[in-house]
Amino acid sequence: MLKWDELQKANFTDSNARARAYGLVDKGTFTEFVSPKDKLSSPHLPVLGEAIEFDDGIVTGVGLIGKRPIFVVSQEGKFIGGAVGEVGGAKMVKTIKLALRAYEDVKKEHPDSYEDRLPAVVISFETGGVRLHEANAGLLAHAEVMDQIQDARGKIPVITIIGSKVGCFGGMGFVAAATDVVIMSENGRLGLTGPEVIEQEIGKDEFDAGDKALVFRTTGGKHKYIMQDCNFLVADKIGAFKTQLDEVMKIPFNEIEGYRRIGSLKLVEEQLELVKKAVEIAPKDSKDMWKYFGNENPESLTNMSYDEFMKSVKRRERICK
Amino acid sequence: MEQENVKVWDTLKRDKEERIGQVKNLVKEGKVVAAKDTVALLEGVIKPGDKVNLEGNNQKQADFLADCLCKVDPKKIYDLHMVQSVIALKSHLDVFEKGIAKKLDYSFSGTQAGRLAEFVKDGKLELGSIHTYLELFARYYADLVPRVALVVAFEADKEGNLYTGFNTEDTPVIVEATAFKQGIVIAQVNKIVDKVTRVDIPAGWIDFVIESPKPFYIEPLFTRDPALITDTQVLMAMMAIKGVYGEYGVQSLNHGLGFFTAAIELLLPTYGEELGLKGKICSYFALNPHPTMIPAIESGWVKNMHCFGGELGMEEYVSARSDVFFIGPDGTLRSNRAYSQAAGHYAMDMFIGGTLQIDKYGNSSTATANRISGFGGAPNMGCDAKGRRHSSEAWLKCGKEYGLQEELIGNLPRGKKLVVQMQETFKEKLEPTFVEELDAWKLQKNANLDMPPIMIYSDDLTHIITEVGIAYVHKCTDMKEKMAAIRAVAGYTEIGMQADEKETEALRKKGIVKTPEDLGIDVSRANRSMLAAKNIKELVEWSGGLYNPPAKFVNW
Amino acid sequence: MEMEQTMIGRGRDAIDMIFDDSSVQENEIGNYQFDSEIGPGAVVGTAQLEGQAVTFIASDAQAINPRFNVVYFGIIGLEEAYKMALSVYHTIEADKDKPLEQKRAIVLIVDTPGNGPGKVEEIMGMNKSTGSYQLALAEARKAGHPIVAMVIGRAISGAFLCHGLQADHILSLAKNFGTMIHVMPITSISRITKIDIERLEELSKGNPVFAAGVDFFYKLGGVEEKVEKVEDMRSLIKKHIDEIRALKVAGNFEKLGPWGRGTLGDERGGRTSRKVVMKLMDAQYEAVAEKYLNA
Amino acid sequence: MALNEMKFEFKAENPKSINKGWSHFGVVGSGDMEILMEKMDLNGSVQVKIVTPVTGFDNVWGMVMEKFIRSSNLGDVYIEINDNNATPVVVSMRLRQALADANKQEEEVDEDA
Repeated sequence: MLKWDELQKANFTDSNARARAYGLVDKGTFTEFVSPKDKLSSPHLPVLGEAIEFDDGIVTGVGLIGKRPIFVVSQEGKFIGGAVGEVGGAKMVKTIKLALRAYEDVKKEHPDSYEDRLPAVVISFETGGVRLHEANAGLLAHAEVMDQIQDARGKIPVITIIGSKVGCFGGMGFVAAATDVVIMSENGRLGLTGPEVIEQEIGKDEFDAGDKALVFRTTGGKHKYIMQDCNFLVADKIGAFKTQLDEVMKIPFNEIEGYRRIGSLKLVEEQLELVKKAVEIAPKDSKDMWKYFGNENPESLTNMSYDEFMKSVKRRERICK
Repeated sequence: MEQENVKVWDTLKRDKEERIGQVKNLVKEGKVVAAKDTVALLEGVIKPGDKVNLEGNNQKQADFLADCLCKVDPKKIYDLHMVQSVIALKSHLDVFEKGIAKKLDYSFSGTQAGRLAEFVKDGKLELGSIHTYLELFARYYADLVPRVALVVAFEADKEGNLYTGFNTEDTPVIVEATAFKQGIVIAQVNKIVDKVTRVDIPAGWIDFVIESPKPFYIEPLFTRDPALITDTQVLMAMMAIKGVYGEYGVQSLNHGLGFFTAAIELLLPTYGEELGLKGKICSYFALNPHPTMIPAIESGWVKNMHCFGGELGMEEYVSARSDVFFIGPDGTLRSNRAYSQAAGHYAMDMFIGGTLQIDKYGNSSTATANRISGFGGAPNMGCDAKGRRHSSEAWLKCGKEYGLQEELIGNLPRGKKLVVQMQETFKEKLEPTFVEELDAWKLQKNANLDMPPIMIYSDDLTHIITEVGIAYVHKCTDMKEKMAAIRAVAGYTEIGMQADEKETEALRKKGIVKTPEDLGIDVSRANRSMLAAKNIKELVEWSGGLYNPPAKFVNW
Repeated sequence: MEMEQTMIGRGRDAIDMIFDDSSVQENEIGNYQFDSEIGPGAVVGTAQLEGQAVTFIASDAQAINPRFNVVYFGIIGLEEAYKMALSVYHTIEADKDKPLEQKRAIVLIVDTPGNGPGKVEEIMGMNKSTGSYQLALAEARKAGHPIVAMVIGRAISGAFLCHGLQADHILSLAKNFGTMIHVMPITSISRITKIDIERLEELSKGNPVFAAGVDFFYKLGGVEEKVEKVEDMRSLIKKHIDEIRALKVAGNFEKLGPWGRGTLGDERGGRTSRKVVMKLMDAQYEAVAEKYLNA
Repeated sequence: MALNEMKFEFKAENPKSINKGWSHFGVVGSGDMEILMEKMDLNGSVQVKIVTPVTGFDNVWGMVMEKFIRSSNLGDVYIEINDNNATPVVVSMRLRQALADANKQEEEVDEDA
């Protein structure tokens, strides 16, 4: 693997899950849990003749940002599309659980200064959701992750990172939406139903899954940023995500709830207003929404460089703040 | 003496007039026919047994006319002999299924190749010959003159002047053959305008124009996403640049489509620059406007690039680089497949491209057992041009090294084109590249062809590049030595495992086989970080925003 | 085993079968009155179960949503999921000052084939709407409301995740009712894994993790109890509500919900790797905790 | 249907182990593999375990591994590989990269990500 300083300059998309995990926390601070050395691969894949990986496609561990323990989950899209099975799912669940344990421990050991040492969870998603080869176990694990995210509410921040080729879909799309802060790059995609399935459901004329520009307009980072479904948009570098994480760590914890999009009655009411807007506007394409939110020339947004985009983009006004 | 014996010398002309007379009522103004009347028009001007050309290649397609031809009444029109560059669309075979057409002479088939093989097998289609593009074009002027040509253009005016512009491609060669032999030419165009951007085909050669309901289909066939280039491909590209391009000083060349040549293109501004090869190699190309050429062009490598056809998304970029490309007074590219193929055959010192299989003798083929994919233009480029009489450094050097030269022509100096095949020893899913017998033989049996379809014959091939090394096979003095050289670079395939270590050592000493180490290439440097652009977005950045990638490549 | 009459598509019938006669007040929870136009595919409201108020949430397979055409046959759409989330939040609101013993139960009647798979849905963020419902259920569960999911028909993949899998306990009609619990039918798994269906069925006998069906989920701890007769739904739901309430009053929240089902899956021998992984992570955390807690 | 498991043992002429106690490299993507190297007293030899869905290439694996171990003079290392259809060239390349990683100095490791 590259050295930490080189990792910061590496493209997030081109990097693997482990490199991302190391690079998202401070230099030299990452300790991996259930690493390849432990050889806890999936017991379910071999009988189906499917290749295994020692880490089951999910890198978990703890690092630091400043004094704060950062519990990291980093999914590997190259291994069976990042799909979540029993082992990988358990690693995700337990990582959040350990962060909550650390929260209690920090409070106990540093009763006066625990806020400076408040743990956080960072999940780098690269997955289509449930792994079909062990679908039932994968599905149950998804529910457990969601349960842990609710447990973390009001205690520690849970931060989503999406900047990978596979994006974040299926059951993990729910999970990402349910976290406190979402950071994406324009190469990341977040949604529920993958493009191929939408094409199958509503027809190629309505939605051509091969039209990547359309696919990215519908679920990509820029769109999610405009819709306020993603809080921060960053460049496709591990260092860019890291820098943004450092900034998020500076947000006082009592303000973190303000970054959420769902998770309370008020937020659901805000989202329902947005759905009413959707009925009113009846968007044929994401660009209709971009225009509605004040982007006069939505066409031009797609090919804009990151800097240009950030300068000129208009986003949905949040009702709850 | 007797009136009745006067020979009539203009039957074709009279026949054309008669056919056109039958559809007079369909013509609105000038030569314009409404899209809804197209089927009636075709039924009026086509007769059973006609040779019909349906324009289309691996880029643009006369798709609307192809669809309409499928809708003609098979009771009125049948037994057509289709003469066309490609079988690319479903409709191209539907005309056979419906009994409208019977015989086919063509050059290349992509996605329809499997269905085509079935049709041949089931007797639904009588296969004439599979050609290279140039051969087929040549036959349009000999025994395969189209009676009716159905062509495609961007614009027409009411009089029938056509603007084919960026995607001129096969149109001139088809129209000229048809129109001057009293055939009928029908053009579908995206738009009928008052004044065409540029006259690519003069109105006098066109009989009818139709504004199609949708713009014609274009396949962005030559776009390769740099994000998909592997480390191995980078290694082999480095080997090619140092061991072939640099070694021979190749100035004029054609690249096949594929990730190997895309990797080479993206290494020119990095590795090529580092080797000090700028200006010494890669100045002249017969090549479609590959997006992966943008960094090399921007870095000042290329003097001249003539294009077979267009490439979707490259329009603006090409227009803005008229020093490099062939641009009309209107400011847009004119491509022309026939001329570019001629340049590829005669004016290029090298052809380099990937392949599917290479046999133990060095013949290569892209054929699989159940797909009749044909040839396209590669063999025109991938063969020694025997009629070539001008010389160049690379051509002469390769000829000088040619192990059979003396055997064939005695003590005369003569050059040889570099014909290079690049492939990993195993492809995805561990399919071996080197085989005892090509699948082309199976296809020959399955489809009852006269001979196995070979893309490049061993006697034209000069170099094989694999991850193991480069075999300079032209240097071999007999087949025995050539087979040993092939084995030496065939890795762990069945063929490669027959290599004898000592024999390989001897070939390395003679310079017939060179490994990356022999070439002085640091293998640990062979990774994606060497690429001048690592994804499509970076190509857009290199182009200063002039390249507009097709939607299917926009992953942001 | 004889095939019983299926309950698929009969969410409203189930409501009538389960709750006290004429106790069902649709679109009313606490003081909140729902707009009956919004989310017609979701049926929510208040009913009595043996004299106690409960919130019910179900899908109406007969309803279509005139604004979102992906909603039919019980599919959960954008409006439906938010409506379901609202019903949970208003349940929490209604009992917010009550002690654990009196927090009303929430009964999920599960028969849904999926979440809305459309273009507008993705543009607006369908993942948020069903995600919000899951979070609401998790919040209500942790606040002390007993939540029982009763699978009467289809509990498919992501739709089951949001409408079912956040419950304290999950009950399911047995497989002879045609009940479907799965991520994908075995035919699709066969297509994707390129393994024959016969072989997959053979393999599923020894390993419940991939095959479709109630029994496999039962073995994995994904279903607490199977219900053999329709008439038993009412009493078993009541029984589970009481059990859940007792556990919550006693502070045994960890025995319930997704986490509790994890333990159950291990006990039933269906999910044994989960525990191994978690135990190792505990040990590995303990070995380095000092360094991270006192950085 | 189950995965194919292979075991090899080779001994180089002047065997030398790796610097790190253990080292991991690679991702089991399609056409790719991961390598775990563990320092172990094996009397100078190298033991290799390979797990892959691919069958029919066991002898090729043997040859590639033997060539790698002999040319790198590796010894006293236990190597485990999880493979998913990597071609021989990818296997050789990954082995070289893995070895380079495994031979980084321990102090370098601390610095290292």
